[in-house]
Amino acid sequence: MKHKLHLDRVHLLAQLKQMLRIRRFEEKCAELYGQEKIRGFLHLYIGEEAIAVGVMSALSAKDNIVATYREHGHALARGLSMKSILAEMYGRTNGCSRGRGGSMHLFDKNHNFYGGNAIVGGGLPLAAGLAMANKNQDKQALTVCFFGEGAVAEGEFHEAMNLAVLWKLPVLFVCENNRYAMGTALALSESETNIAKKASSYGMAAEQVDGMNVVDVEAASIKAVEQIRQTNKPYFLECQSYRFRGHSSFDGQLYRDKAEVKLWQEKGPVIRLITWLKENNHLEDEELSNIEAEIKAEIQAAIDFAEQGQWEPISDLAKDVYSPPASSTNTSHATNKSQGEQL
Amino acid sequence: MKHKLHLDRVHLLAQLKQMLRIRRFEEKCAELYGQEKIRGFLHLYIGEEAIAVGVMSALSAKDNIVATYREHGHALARGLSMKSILAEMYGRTNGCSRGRGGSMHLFDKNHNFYGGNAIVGGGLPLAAGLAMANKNQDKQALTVCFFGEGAVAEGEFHEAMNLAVLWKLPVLFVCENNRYAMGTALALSESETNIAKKASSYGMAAEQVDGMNVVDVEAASIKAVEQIRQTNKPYFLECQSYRFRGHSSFDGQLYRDKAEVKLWQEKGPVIRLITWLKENNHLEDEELSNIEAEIKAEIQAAIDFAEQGQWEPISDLAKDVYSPPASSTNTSHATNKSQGEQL
Amino acid sequence: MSEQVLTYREALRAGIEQALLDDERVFLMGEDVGRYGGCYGVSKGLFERYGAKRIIDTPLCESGFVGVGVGAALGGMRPIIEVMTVNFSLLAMDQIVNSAATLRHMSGGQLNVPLVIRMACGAGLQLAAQHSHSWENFYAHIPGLKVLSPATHNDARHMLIQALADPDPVIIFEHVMLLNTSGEVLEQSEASMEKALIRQQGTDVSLITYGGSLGKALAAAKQLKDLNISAEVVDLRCLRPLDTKTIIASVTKTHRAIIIDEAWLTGSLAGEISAIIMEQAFWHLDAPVKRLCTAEVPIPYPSHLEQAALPQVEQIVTAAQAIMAAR
Amino acid sequence: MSEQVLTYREALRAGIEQALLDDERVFLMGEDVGRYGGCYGVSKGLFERYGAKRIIDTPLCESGFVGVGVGAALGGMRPIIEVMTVNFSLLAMDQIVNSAATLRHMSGGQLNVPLVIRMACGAGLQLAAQHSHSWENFYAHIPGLKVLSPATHNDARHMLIQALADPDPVIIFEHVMLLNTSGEVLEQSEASMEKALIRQQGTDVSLITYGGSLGKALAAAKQLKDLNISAEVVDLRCLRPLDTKTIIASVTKTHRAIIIDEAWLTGSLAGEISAIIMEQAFWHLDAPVKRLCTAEVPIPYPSHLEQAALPQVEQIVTAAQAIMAAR
Ligand SMILES: Cc1ncc(C[n+]2csc(CCOP(=O)(O)OP(=O)(O)O)c2C)c(N)n1
Ligand SMILES: Cc1ncc(C[n+]2csc(CCOP(=O)(O)OP(=O)(O)O)c2C)c(N)n1
Ligand SMILES: [Mg+2]
Ligand SMILES: [Mg+2]
Repeated sequence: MKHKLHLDRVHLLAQLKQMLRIRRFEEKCAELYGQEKIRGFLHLYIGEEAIAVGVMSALSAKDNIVATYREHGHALARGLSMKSILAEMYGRTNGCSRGRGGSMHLFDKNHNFYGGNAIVGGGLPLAAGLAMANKNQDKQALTVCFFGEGAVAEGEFHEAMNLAVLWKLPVLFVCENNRYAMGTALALSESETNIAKKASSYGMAAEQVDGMNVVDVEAASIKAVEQIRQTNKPYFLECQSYRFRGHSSFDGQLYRDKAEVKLWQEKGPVIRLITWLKENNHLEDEELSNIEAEIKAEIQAAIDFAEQGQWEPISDLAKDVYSPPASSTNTSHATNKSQGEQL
Repeated sequence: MKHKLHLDRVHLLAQLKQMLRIRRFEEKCAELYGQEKIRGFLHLYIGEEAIAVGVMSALSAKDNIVATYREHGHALARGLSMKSILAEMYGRTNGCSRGRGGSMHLFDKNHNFYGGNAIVGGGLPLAAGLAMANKNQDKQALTVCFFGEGAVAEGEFHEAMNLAVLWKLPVLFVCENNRYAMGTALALSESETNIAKKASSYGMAAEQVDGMNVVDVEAASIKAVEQIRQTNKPYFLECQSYRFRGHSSFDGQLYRDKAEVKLWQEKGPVIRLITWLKENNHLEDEELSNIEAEIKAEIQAAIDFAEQGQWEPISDLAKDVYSPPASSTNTSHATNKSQGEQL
Repeated sequence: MSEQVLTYREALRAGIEQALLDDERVFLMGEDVGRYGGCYGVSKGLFERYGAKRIIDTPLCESGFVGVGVGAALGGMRPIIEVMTVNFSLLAMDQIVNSAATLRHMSGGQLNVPLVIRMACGAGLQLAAQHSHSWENFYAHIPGLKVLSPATHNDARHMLIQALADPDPVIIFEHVMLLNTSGEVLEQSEASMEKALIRQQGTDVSLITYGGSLGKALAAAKQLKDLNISAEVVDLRCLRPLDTKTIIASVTKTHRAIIIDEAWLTGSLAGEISAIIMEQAFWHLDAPVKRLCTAEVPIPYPSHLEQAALPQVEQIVTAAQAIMAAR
Repeated sequence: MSEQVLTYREALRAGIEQALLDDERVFLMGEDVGRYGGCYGVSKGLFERYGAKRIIDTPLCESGFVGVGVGAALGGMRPIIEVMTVNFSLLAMDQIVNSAATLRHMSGGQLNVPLVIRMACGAGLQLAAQHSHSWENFYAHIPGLKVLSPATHNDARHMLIQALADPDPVIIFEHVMLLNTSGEVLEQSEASMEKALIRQQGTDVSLITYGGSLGKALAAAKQLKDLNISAEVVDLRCLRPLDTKTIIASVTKTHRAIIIDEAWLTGSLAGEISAIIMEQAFWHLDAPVKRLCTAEVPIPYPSHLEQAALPQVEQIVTAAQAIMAAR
């Protein structure tokens, strides 16, 4: 279960491919949104791919993931099929949440992927709870919780940090600090803008990492995961990053300069890794276009899959609001008959 | 408006008297509770008197106070009459909240005493809001917010700390760390048990003070208040103290040793000041018994006042759920008549 | 079948203890449930017997520990979460409503949240405006939740076990005025947790109620008997889903209904039940359905005002007399 | 009197702007109300015109900034707090319900909380289970609060000013599906904020509704006219206190009522209104009152399911036909 940081070419190309899958997938999503194939809110992860990719590569299949409404990247990097993700965004029954959730609510129990939470901060206590269950049942699994820096101001952040440290819960908190919560810059939302420092004030192991560098994120994650598995205590990573697109589908981006965006785009995780690989002669143009072609094909296959998905029949609207009735042996009440006899 | 720390005898005797007023008043309250004159929850402040007395003596009449359900001491030290407080606990209309609130909800607008909040942590954002109002309206007033160390784990604590620092609000946060939240010891409720340190992680000026020593509390408060008035920024005092009685009227105190209680009682704020004053020949037995006699008379007068208070008539039950209708000139709607004409 | 007389508090405790013994995935978590023994003494002694891993004292952070409960349930545990009182549950309501209640449906049926949340509720202890709420209706409004209101000692004893057997989140309301009362406890529940029960048969008027008001309805029924009015008392037991069948069966028999509900009138569950009767038994009614609810005021501290705000036995009796006289 | 055609969003903005101009104690505070322009663009441009002291961007901390609003109101300001959407308001509900709503009464009338809280609400944008709630009923249940639901552009324009003139806390719900629609705005409100208004006169059946469903009721009334059914449309406008007089006057005229409410059926305000009609107009009814509410499911993402869950014009038409045929 121990991961080692591989800096070999093969691994780096794999990481590049993962990031590119997310990038190209989401670019297509934006297009599909324009075509009204995808509706509701669409929060793109473009610019932040290194975080999901770096963290996920440090995990084992047993570990749990809790993410936010900006979770396409996490789902892809975790191994959910692009098909089931896109079908979900199309609202079809072959989607990973049967089409019920859409972009903000991707779930996949087989991948221990627990959403897809659209209440900012809401996933933090939940992740602590999953961690508690793992610990109490001696499952050798940890829980990773992704959230934005905007969530740090919420009471839930505070409550979850405290409980995780107090109760020594095996959680990896990953703060995706992309500097804005919608249009609110970090300095307008936190009196202490060093989030890792904030986390460490709870007595938690915490560090800042360059979230635009997939190698750094992976290295930090491996270290964090190892430490959590050894100590059963929580760990906090603040990944410094930037969102290249608007907050969601409805965002005029009045709150930031184009120049600022451009600056960050230049140090983007994808371009950066490509440049480094090329400069070090690890990547040929042809390889890259092969990767791109594979991804293009995967995206096309996902679109076909989603297009072919069924709409859930309206008669099933209320299905799964509740579980089907448990078998009567599970409940400890007398049957109506014997009750009648008692009275 | 600048307060100076007076260490002269007269002032110390006044402080002693204030603490004794609270002590004797609450001892009587416990008795009256036994006689069912006072009902509901009764949270006694006994052991913590130095905090309210020390802090209040650093304030001006314009400053606002926000307290908790354990607020008899604060109300007394702030200058609410003992009569109106006891009548409130009797539930009579001559009580400071017309009898509606009882022990947990003492209010007095004339003293800028804003309760009496029985939701743990609930007063913290409220205090920040009062401070914001003062600041925006250039009132030279600050807001003091008292709360227990148990409130520190609540999300509201976090949210209020952040907002107060971020927005530079003139609040004095006073954490009354009596080591227990009901039966939960601090170490079981906070991963970081140094509360002042916790507060300073928000970028707030914060310090710990011996909450059993009224002089220390007053000195720290004067310094804090001065700094707030100068900078318009919040300040945090953690007053280390101990509650000598049970949490409320229903508490078997199974969670702590009698020996521990005894140890703390020995360093209680009242006994400590008396001992010091006597050792330094500042207090004669006769003076003390005079003070006690005055207090006894004040308590008796309060009881008489409360006993004579009226019960609010049941017909007034719904009075003040809403304000009386505003004069029609305040609202910007056409009269029914002109409306009829428009249609 | 052997019977036992227990206080409501003891009955609740016996239920928790059975749950702990039956299933090692069960734990009790909440503020002061352990060392203190529970704010109302319900869990007294359990910490000593079951230890800190199964009886978990939490810091004050309702949203946090309820969220932990949701996560732990997702992760395979069977948490019993105590939110001291419903008054504080607003702080945890997002976790209950937006997470616990939605996860199964919005994940397309993949996830389950087998969580039980217990809360004290109700007025009567002179605890004033912030500590006397009856908000069962908030939770009864939420698809995905089930909501129980044990009004009898037997239900106090057995409903928790029924709730834990349910794979979905269940909220249990325990009225504070019942805790010290004593009553009979059987070895089993009298019915599935989702069934309303007729606690007193009658033919003239249905008194429909739940939780802390059941005793008042039964007392009124007794007085009404002397007045030659035969009142049927329906104990709802389960507030979501409502056992509409039992309600309608009673009303189609008696043709008259009075609903007694400690919530504030406007937006109370009493309104819901009146609307259900309107929809399903209108043509059977001999008089309009009447509601007796709490006066729409923050509950004041003095006893005479608090009691004036709450529904009372005399009001039920008077209302029943009036409804018999209608038209 | 001069009229103007504005979008609902523009009407809301014009109301806020008037409030800022009228009274220097007024400020607007909430997540992204300033630099971003409001999550739904309502406050766009105001930050630039009124500056950071009056248009205050808050961090994400609903309980915190709503509590600050309560405190600021106590301290003499006139805050307009925007809780982005009702979905997140659960996080602030304790401050609204246990503080803002109780302070006047429990202080014996000493304190006032002249606070206005605006929230977006409703479904229809395919935002799924956590972003589509209609929880007006939660707040309409609370004594001490007033609750408004502007369904028309004129009310969007003027209700805020009426709310600010009220010395008590007022919650305003703004349905997201109305924002882009255009409509007439007058120079004044047509009535006091607490009055229900008849938006369409009729004699056969009362369609009682509010907020996002008013348009549906009016559309249904139009279709019903062609079917020779004369529907009267009642726009509640104020959900607490309810204008019972207007409701009862309409029903005693038409003898039939259908309530259209986007809340989940169980525990909806629709139930409350049905119960009120039961109590006050039972003998006038020619048929049982009918409720059309949202299906009791967490709102699913796909449009066909979302729309299937919500009350629709055709259902109103069908229900009206059925109610005319009853008995
Ligand atoms: C409790 C809550 N409040 C407000 C919102 C609306 N909202 C959605 S995302 C968001 C910004 C969150 O920013 P951040 O946590 O930094 O994550 P990012 O979107 O930058 O990834 C806001 C305000 C919400 N979904 N939940
Ligand atoms: C939100 C909330 N949760 C729980 C309670 C019940 N409760 C009342 S006081 C208290 C302990 C508070 O401890 P602390 O803040 O340390 O204050 P102290 O009583 O020690 O002065 C608890 C749990 C409450 N009133 N409000
Ligand atoms: Mg962000
Ligand atoms: Mg304490």
